Amino acid sequence: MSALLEAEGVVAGYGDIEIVHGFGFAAAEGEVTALVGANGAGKTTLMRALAGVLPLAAGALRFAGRDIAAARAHARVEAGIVLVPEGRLIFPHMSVAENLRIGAINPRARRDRARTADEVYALFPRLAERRRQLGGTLSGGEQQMLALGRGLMAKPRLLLLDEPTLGLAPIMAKLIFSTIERLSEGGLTIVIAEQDVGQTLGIADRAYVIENGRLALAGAGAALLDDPRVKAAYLGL
Amino acid sequence: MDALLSGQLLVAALVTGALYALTALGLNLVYGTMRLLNVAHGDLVMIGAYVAFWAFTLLALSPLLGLAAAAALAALFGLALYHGLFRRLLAGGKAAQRLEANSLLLFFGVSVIVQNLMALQFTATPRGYQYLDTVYRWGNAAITGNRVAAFAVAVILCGGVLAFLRFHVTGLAIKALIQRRDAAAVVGVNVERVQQLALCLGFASAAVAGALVSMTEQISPFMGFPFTIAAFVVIILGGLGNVTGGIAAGLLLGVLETYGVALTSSAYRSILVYGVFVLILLLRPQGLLGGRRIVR
Amino acid sequence: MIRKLSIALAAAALFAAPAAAQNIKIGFSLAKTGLFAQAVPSQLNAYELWREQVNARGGLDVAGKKRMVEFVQYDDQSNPGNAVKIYEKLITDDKVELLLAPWGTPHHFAVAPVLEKYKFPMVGNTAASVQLREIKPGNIWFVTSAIPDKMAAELVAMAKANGYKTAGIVANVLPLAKEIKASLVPALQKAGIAVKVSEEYPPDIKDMTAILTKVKAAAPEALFVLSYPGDSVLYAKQAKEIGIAAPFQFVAVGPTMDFFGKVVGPSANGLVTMGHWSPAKADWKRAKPFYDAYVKKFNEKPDYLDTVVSYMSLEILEQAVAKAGTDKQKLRQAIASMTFDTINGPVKFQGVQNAITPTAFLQIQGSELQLVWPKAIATSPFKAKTGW
Amino acid sequence: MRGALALAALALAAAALPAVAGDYHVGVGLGLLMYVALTQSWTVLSGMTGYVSLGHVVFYGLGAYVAVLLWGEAPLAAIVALAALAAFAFAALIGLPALRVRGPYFVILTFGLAELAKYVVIVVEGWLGKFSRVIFGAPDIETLYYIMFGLAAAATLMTFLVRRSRFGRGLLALRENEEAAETVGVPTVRFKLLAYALSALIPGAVGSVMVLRQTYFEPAQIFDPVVSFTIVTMAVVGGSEDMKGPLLGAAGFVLLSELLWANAPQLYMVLLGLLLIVFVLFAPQGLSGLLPARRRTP
Amino acid sequence: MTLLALRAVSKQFGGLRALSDISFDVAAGEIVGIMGANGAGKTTLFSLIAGNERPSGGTIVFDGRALAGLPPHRICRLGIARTFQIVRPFGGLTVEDNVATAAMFGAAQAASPAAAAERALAVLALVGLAERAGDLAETLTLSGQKRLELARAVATGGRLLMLDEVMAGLTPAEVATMLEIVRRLHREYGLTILIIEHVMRALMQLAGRIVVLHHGEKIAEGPPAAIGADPRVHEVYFGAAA
Repeated sequence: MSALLEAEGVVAGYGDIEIVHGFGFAAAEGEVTALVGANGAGKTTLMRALAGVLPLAAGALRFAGRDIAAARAHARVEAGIVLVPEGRLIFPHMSVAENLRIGAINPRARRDRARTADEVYALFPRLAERRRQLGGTLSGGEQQMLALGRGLMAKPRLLLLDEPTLGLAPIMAKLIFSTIERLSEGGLTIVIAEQDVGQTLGIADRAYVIENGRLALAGAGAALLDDPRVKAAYLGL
Repeated sequence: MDALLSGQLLVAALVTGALYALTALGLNLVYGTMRLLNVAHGDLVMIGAYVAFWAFTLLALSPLLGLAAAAALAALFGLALYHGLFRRLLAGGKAAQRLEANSLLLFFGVSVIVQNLMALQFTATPRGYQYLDTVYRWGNAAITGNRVAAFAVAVILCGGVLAFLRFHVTGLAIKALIQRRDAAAVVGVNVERVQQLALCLGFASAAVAGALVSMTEQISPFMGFPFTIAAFVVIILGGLGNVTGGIAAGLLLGVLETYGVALTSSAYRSILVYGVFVLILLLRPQGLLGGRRIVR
Repeated sequence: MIRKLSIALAAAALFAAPAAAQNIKIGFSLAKTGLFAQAVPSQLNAYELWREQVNARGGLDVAGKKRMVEFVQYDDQSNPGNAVKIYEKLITDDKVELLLAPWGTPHHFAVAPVLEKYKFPMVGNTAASVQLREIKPGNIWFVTSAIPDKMAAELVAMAKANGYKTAGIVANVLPLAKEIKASLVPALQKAGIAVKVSEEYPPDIKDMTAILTKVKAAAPEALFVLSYPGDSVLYAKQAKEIGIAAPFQFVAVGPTMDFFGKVVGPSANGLVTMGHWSPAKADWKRAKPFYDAYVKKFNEKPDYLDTVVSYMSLEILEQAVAKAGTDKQKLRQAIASMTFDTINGPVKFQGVQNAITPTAFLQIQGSELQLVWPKAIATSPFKAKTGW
Repeated sequence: MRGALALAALALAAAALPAVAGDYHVGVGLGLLMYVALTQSWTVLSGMTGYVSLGHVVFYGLGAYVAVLLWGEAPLAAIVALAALAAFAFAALIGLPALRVRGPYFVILTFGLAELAKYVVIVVEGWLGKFSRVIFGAPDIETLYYIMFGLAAAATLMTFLVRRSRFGRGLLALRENEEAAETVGVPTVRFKLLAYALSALIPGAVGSVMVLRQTYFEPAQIFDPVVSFTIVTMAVVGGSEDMKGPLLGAAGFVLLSELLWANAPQLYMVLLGLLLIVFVLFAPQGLSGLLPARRRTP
Repeated sequence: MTLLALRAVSKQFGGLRALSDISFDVAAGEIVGIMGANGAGKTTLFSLIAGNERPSGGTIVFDGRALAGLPPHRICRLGIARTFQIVRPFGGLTVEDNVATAAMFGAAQAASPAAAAERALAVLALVGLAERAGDLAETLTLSGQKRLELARAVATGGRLLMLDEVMAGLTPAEVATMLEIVRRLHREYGLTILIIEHVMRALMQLAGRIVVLHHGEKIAEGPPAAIGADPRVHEVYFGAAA
């Protein structure tokens, strides 16, 4: 299985504060790759750097064999790297339909946007019901669906999911996870950063544990789930 | 009291309001997308007025065509400013508060320069011309042709921009930038390009407002400041960065001013306008028409 | 550090203006930028025209000796405080021999104490206020006859002479307008003319519909619009729109300026305005040549108000200097006592005021501004405004 | 120590100016001292708390108005003091609601308040039946100069003392992060209000002096927004991190504008505009930021 | 003795119920841990106690005094100090001045600037930032700023210290140091501590008692061992699968 995204020695942060100090990993085509770690370990910073929202201070980034370290965010979206950001960041004063529509702003996705939208509505019937409602008035779970749907509208080859179940009720989190599994089964390559270690590792083909901006541990998802070090790190047991 | 019910006041309120709305539109776009406080906004109105004046005086070109030239010139000016001044500032990404304060000072500098260069070039002598001066009447209301034209153009442009923001994907991108800067890039909006567009559009709409105003008012290099003020009052009223709210607030201010003055005395006009402005800022800084902030 | 810099400043000023020994330096400050900037060209044009004419004649006659005129001019940014500083600089630093007036009433008041301190004579021009009379005479004189209380009295006399019984007042809240209004109201009452509507508005007004609707409803025969150039245009445009039908419409400041005609056009026909000069007045021998020279140089008509009073102040200064030279004491004496021949006829001062030129009004008749009041100097009879 | 010596020398030179220079240079000095006083006062609020006031002319204007109302009724010293107090009281009154508003809203609000005050004064003057007021028998320039010198010195001293005080520390903390400052015990509301009122005190007095200099009072001119903009510009050009900034900013700006308008009267406004832009873009800490050896917390 | 008592505390943001009916006590000298997933309402709880937000309902009593309606600086002076999860340093001030400011204005106000500086340096030594005292706070790394947050809270001289994820993002070695610091604060300074922490191991070691929040509600309260074994807590953290 070839790597769709390869990151080497990624250094990133905000201004003078460096948060990710040289992180490397690879996301294989068609697989789910998990990044797990505590709050503040640098998962979100890394995800933002991958999406090009934060500039890379150092390191190499290859996507489908192309060097994209210098590409800006919108160029990466066009290439197929799409981030569903932490906190969802949906557009609060736009309707559900508009939120989806702007997800397809890149030229590659724009042509097919009607069909993609139908697919998204099929995936989340709840969004179809609330097509005209403003994004800001949706519940947390619906907002997460919308964020995910908006990401899918861009026709991603690689979907970056940052904390997709943050603050969600368990039932909603479950729904999101099952959706992710369905997307993966459909052949989409996914990188997911999550605190919910259990469920995340459950669906991941491969996982990387990030601690203090550095790689602490890597392995197959299921294997890490039983790793005592992971258990110790997250429950103190 | 009969005067209150006359169509004349309504006509005045609508014309004034539509011009307020158009003037404020550009300021809102520039603030909304980039958090730049453009205190030189009125000077773009002035530039637009001069372009229309010279086009009419030298080339006998109708100001309704001259406004296209004014828009193009202002858009170019916006592009030049973007590359010369603001790109660095916007890319810096330092605290937003600093950006706003700095942009205010930069635009103040721009304002001083533009006014005085214009005064050097054209002298401070007031200028003006007549165009579509015929009065049309129906019922107890009357209106000159140029005011009808100004109203129509302002309404069409405001409506056009609203439609563009609503229905065109690039318009949607501008709205995205206004609502959530951080998310716009994430969904694939070319932030740099959209910012340039917003600045050009903002500058151009101010210049068009200037071209319209030149048909009914005298013009001079120092005429811009009151327009800057009016535009700020309107966008505060409508909520900073809320384009639809701004347009509604422009019309509202026109009505408020016209009827407020009719009910009290014209002597209180400025107190009324600034009083409303200050009260809104104190009591409802998100704007009269702005929704409550979404709490995360 | 301040001292060192101030020496450097003085040195810089010295290098900047290497004075030819023969030239006579005449200093002034105008509001070239800021609040009043758009009013200033009327005045500056008069100054420049005069300099050109004098130098073309071989120079200014200074008690029999001809010297070329050289201006030392500054911009006071419409700030009276700056004007004070500049006149101090002109006197003490630039050592000008004569001074011309700044623009506007506030600036005249502001520099008056400086003139008094240095006993430096200056003929004022673009100032009009009843408070001018309170200034200690001897160093400053005002050529205008458009003093607010006198204007009010004459306006009422004119309205009464034409048989108008009702009046309306629309006034800006800036000083000149308010001063006229303060005298106008009691004068109208005394003359038995009923004030049916009276409105005030602030200088930044953008729409007069509300006011004019009330005026239209009251339908006064005589309407006094005490306005400034910008709002005069606004009035004319909106009065036309709404159809203000008063046969006597007075618009205070603006109609005498060239741009007013261009913006308002033929509908301005019949408006009455303040101003005491017309090139059509044949017995003022200098009037027509001045008009022609101005139009030739600037390709537009002079402002019958500001350009005229500015030019008059120069003529007065010129004639006084020809007799008395630049000795301050002699010059003050000369200005205070001589009778001058100006484009506006003879002028003689009493105290700080022009005692000869009558308070008068102009009316737009066709493409001309005609003197219509008082009848003694009228160039054409008053004609009721018949519409827009 | 060297700084103190330089300051003393500067003060001495300023005090000696009327004795050695003509009225014009004293006039320039008066303008300079005025802006030193205004800008120093402004930094007590805007430099220390980050609440940028774009309407400081309102205090200047009120002071001027008080002086005009009292001229001839009270001795000069009392007029200046009352003008200062009036501005102080006004700031204390409007500060409570105004300081709840932050960031660009506060900037625009202060501007709006100044304009509102201007039009209120215009209407009040109308009620009083006054059209404009002329002041006769105003003090000579030397007297005004020395009063202004005292005000500039007082304002400089005030910024110096505030910066070193516990109060000043509280202000800096709230500028950096208002919520964190509250949480470590800084009474932010009270401190902001006091800073606002203090920053209004001297501008009130300055207004009273300047109206006596102009001998003419007309609200539309006294409440000139250009004064507010100039203060902010000077603070930017000079820097507002310590008391050096306003001194440098006012001196640099006033002297430069004197040089420019004497030599290039037509272009000097354009050049000043360019200068402002250059400073904002390339020297955001101002002239004082270009001086060596600086430690940011006082 | 009960130092802090919460009774039916609720907080509503618009239509969103962030906290509902939270009640628990903290005795003087205790270390109480708060845990819960993101969005569970932990930080909101701190903001209510510290006065940064006003409760929509319920009462909070500190040392026998109701805190309702008091502004944060008054609450700080009564003896409650907090850190912020998202660090809020006074970026443009030096590290020393950050802490000295707290010493000047907090519950135990230093008599003079010199005394404030002295206390600041002592606290900075405790958290290991003594060498950075003269640097601007904004130049510290994240972990440095976390320690600065802690130092600033301690320097106020309050009796109740509320720590909001002070160990998040620290290396295991740094976590160990931080644990030691917190223990010393508890032992030597006699502080009562309320601590939100995601690094569970740390929380389990420190706290005598843990309160678990989930979606704004208290779902469990008890000693660490019991909490670790609680199936509901497991469900919240690992999902139903585990």
